[in-house]
Amino acid sequence: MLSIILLHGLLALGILSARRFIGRYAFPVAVIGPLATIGWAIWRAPGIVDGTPRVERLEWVPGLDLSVELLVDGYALLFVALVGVVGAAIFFYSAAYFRPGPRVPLFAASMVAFAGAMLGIVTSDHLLSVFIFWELTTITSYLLVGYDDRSAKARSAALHAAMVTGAGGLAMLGGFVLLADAGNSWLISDLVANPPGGAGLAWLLVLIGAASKSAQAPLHGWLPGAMAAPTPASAFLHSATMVKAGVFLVGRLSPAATAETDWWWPVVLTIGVATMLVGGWQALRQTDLKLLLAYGTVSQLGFLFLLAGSGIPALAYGAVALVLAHGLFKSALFLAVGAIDSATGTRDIRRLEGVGRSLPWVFATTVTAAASMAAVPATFGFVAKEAAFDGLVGEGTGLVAIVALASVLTVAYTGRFLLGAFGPATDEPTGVDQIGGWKVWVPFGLAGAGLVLGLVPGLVKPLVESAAVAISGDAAGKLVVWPGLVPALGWSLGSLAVGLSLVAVPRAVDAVTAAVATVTDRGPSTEGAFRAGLTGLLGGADRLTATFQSGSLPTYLATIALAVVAAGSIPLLGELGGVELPSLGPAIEIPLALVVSISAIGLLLTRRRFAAVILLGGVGYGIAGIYAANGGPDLSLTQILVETLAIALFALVLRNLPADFDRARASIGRILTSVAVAGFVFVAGLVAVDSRTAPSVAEYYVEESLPSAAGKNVVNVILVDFRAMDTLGEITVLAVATLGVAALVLPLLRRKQS
Amino acid sequence: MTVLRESIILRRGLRVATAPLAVFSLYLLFAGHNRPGGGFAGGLVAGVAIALAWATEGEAGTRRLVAVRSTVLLGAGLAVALVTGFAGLVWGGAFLESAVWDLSLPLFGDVKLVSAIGFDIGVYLVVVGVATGLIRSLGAGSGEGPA
Amino acid sequence: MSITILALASGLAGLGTYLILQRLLTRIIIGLGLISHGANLLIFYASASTGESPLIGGDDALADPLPQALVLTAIVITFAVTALLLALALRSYLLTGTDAVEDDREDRRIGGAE
Amino acid sequence: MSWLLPAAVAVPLVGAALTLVVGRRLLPQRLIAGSSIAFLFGAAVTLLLAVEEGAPIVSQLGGWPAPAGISLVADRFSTFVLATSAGMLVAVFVYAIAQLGRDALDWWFHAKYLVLASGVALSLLTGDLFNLFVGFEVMLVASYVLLTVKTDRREIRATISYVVINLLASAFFLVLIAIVYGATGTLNLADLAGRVADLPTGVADAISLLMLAVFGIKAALFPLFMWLPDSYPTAPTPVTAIFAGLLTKVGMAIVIRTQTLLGPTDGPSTVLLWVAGATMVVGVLGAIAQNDIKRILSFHIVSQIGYMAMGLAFVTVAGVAASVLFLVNQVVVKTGLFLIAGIVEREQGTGALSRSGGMLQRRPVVAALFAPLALSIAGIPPFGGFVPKLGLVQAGLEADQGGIIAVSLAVSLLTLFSMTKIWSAAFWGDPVPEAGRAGPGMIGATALVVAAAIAVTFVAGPAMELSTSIATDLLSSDGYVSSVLEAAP
Repeated sequence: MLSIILLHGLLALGILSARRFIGRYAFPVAVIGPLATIGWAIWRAPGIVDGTPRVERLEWVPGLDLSVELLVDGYALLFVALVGVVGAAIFFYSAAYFRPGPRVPLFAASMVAFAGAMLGIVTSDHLLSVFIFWELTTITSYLLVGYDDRSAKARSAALHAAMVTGAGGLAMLGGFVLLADAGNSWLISDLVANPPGGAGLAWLLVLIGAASKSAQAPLHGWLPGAMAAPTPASAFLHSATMVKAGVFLVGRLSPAATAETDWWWPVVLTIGVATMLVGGWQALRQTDLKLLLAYGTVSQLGFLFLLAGSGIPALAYGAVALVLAHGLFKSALFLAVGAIDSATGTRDIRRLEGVGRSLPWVFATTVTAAASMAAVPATFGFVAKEAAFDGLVGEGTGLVAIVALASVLTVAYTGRFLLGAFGPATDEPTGVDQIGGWKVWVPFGLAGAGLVLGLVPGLVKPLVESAAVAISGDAAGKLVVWPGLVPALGWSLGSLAVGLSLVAVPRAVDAVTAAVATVTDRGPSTEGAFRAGLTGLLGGADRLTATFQSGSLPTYLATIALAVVAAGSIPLLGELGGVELPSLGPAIEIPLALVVSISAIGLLLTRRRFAAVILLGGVGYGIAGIYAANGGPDLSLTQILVETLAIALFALVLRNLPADFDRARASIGRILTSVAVAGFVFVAGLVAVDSRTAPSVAEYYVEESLPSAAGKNVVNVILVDFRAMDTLGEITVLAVATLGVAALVLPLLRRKQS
Repeated sequence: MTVLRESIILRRGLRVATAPLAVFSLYLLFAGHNRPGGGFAGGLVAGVAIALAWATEGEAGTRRLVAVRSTVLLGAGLAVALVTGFAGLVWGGAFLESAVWDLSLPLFGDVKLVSAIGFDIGVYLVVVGVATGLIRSLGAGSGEGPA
Repeated sequence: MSITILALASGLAGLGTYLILQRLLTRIIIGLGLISHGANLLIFYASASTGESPLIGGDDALADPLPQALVLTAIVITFAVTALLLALALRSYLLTGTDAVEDDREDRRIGGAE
Repeated sequence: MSWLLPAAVAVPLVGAALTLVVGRRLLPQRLIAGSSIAFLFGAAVTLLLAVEEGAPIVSQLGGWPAPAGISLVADRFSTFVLATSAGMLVAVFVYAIAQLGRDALDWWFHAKYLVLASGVALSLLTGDLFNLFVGFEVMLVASYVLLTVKTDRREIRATISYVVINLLASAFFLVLIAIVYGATGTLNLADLAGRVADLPTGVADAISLLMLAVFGIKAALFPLFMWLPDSYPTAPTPVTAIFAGLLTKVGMAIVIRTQTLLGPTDGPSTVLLWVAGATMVVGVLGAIAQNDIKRILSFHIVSQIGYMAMGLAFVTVAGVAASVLFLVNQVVVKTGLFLIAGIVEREQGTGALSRSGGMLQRRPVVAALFAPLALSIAGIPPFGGFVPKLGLVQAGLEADQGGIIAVSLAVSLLTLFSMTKIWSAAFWGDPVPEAGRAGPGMIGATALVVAAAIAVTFVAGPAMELSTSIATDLLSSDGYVSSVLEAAP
């Protein structure tokens, strides 16, 4: 399996790098991936269905227990088959759907990369490899939703999808890490076999992640937006496969989660039911065929989430069967809508008319697939739903009733879909162009498969059963064409009948939905909530940034000064007790210190730039005197010379500047900051020197200067020998600063002169 | 600045002063190892001389004292210091390791020659280059140098 | 070392801080100079011994040579960077006609001031 | 082998000196500079390979024994960071040659760039506190002149702020040196590690906290970061790229070195945890508020530094290991992102997102270069940035620090948001008129960096192993201390 996943990656890279030459062969090349997947599945299926999972492993970062570990059991195989079959179908379809253009290779590459990532998710046993592939599907989905990148709507929808599923993914990562920590293993198989206790937060985070990816309410808003993607992408990612990743994951984990928590099942149930009803209800209001299908998907995902997340074998069985059924009919319907769209130029049910007459095969496809969606007997949709209802009946009437209500909505929006696509137009109708080829036959094939399986479900029975066994240990259900007169049949036929009666009165339904909508639309919508969240984030970011990043140099300097002072002073103040004050130095220090102090205070007060320079000199020469008075002749000499040269430079610069400068007004903040810095320096010196414990390394210099370095001036020997590296750095600084000065002012001064 | 250039006597006087300053700067360079001084101090004294030369004669004055581009001095000084450093690596075993030679010279008698003086010469050259470069750059465009 | 030196170091650092916390670059340069003087004096104050100039030969106790060497290096580095800052002040003045350091435009735009 | 340490520092300086001597001739300057940088890279890689399995290599400069003489220390940490940085110096050099052309001469670009490289090497290798000050100054003075030289009237304010703030930081560094020398009588970091233990707690704490603050300014930790996003975007791209990739990371490397060597090692550091969280959050929100690519990326520098502080704050092997790998990965990724920002700017004539668009269509190759880096910085697997982030999360769990984990994951999402913002505005949408074209040199150099970033994915296992042994070294500093103090002069 690893090699198949890798093949997808290589195909994606190959298509991208050959994008100039590949032209219309992008999809024919890409389809190698799904075909290989199908081949692999057929080759490996017998062993896996018999109960011998295939295990593969690729070490990545052993130090973090990070590796890719695959385990293909029956459950994984079912998804692998789905990805392979639907993927191959859609790639063939895409070859006809897109006119060759410069950006088609990017689409093909993203699709094939996505297919690889999806295979990774469903075959991973290691939690971190699930996460790796999970994030890759988020990224490819982002690229595909935003494919029509000149449309602001598409870009924004891509962002919405990426943010919601990305946030969910990170929550899930947190959950995974906690889960692995609690269960002492990263392998799903281990965690399911020995569910860790006390990991409530972990389960919750994982659930959030799964719900976000599978568009569960209230996080479902991104999915309808994602319909901005080209139709093949919508069919593949946002209906048949990627959105099932969350369902897949809860299916894997729910037996363990329900064993260890008592809230999991009620929460999953609530989420699933809410999603079913919201999705079904919204689907009834759409006028865009694709959006109608998208909300239908939301509704179906709620149902699947509920079944898979229950941890109940009978429901899990139904979930597995429905995943397959939904994958087939929903992709067929999306592709059919794509065909209608390219034949008529619209997907608006108010403007479509005569499509059935002009495109009989598309009509046949659509009706067949829609029948499967509405669970009309003799379709695989019916078979699967029957299996699900059969399980639900065992869980109580209330539950079945709610699901049946959702099924009524399903039938109703299916009817709306068919009438809308093929019934009379209410608005100005469009013409219909003839189309043919893959665009027609691929959805036909998918819909036909649903019909065949509806009549001969035994074809996939081993697959479905081994999948159910893999997650719940039991194939607690059956896959039959006609279940006989059981309660489940009553529920499903009943909901079909009620749904059909709603279809018969479309005006009444519209009136009701419109009436209710006037109330519900006033409430928050998920899209609106996302927009509001985004606006809040941007506004908050602006405000916070404006606070810290004021752009004002004095503020920055004061912040830095105070931070340093705080870091140093707080611990030092504790050591201040018992510190001895040093003595007064040589007498000559006092007048020198006075010169320095008076000059420095003068610097604060003066308004003449040249006076400031002279005063700065006073400070420097005074300090030089202090160095000299304390046994530092070299230091003193250097200070005097540097000061002299500095004054010369100041003078050279200031002759270009105005002679006076304004005195800034004193502010409390400035005074306090200055006092804090002064106090810090004083305390730091006092405490540091007082706490000296060990002798200085300088003793070595004094001892070795003459014998080893042949120099009597220890300071100079330090500079050119003991610590010559400092000096080397120092002259480098000098040289570079000189280069910098020349580059900064020479061109400007020369220009000024001429 | 202008004052200095306009007063001829002062100008002459200062111009005369540059020569002894230059000599003093060399003395500081070579005395540094045993007495106060060294490459820095020496170079800085030369720098003061260059500043005086600029004040009295403008750019031409600095060119009288330092004939080359300041960048060449900077590069050469750095190179000399680095070569001393690498020489230590080659002969002594460690980068910047210095060697001491006992020499008896005809005029000075027995002298300990320390290779670190090479390093100090590098320092000196850089400092002179810095003073020259800074004064020439910041002094450029004044347009009032004597003819 | 004497308390005079410590007090001077502290005072110069404080006065320098006062000078850098405003907008004229010339004053900021002067302020930075004062702070550097303060820091240098503090290193000098941290000498491990006091006494005569550290020239080998006499019998007296010698002053700690290491802080002297450090300060000497620091003085020269500060000089170099001050020269650079002066050149920047000049460039700033030649380009904009003032040497005041105003707030960053982009930051002000985000803050809603422009 | 120990001769390679001073040579790594000095050869770029020799190169700088020679470029000054040969004067305004482009080809000789390029050859000198190119070979010096290549030498630095070679030396760094050789040292890394040499110390990977064994003890640190120490060079006592001038042949004087530690702690009197200055020690240069190549251990696994310093060489890992140095080798990565040197690789970036090579790539950016190629880019700079392509972008600057003859402008490089007026600018003495080669000499300044070499000095910057030398300063980076010295700062990373030195084992002496005052020499570290000098190393920083060498690096900084080169950065000042590289940053300011082309400034016009709009930009000069920001660059002045940069210089002034760093000068204040340098002055505080001197104060720190005074305190350290006053209290311990030594400047050698290894010697210091032993002597700090004998100090009163308050003084020892003050020293480690001051080091955090002083080096935190260079590393752009909260609340000391504000200078960075204002100043970095103003420089020409190669300069900004090298600043972004290297300078803050060198600062952070010194923070990691000094905090593990001298800071408290008993349990997580609360101060650092708060600093880390605030740095991440304020940085990423700052990025979200921006409209200019380079400004966005500059704020991300800050935000990502927060992650490195996070791992360090745990004071565990797992945490520090993740921080080290994070740092090294960021060196590569940030350099690359800024190089791409430069290409986008050249092609569109602006870095403002509101006036960008259509790069994907016009220059798909640039999009292909951007995407892996954007995903890496957002921590999306399998790109390199994911591995250290996962390491941080695991280390946080081990240290029982759930709060910071939640913050770090949320910031990851916001980082992804910010990257999609760049992608959506600059690469998607209607193309804006072409303002110029990035040549093969610029693209090629960027591709090298991107290739290195992608390579992180493939070597993540060994890299994490190396980071873990680095973290072990850092936290039990005996090996470092004894190899420095016992090194033969």
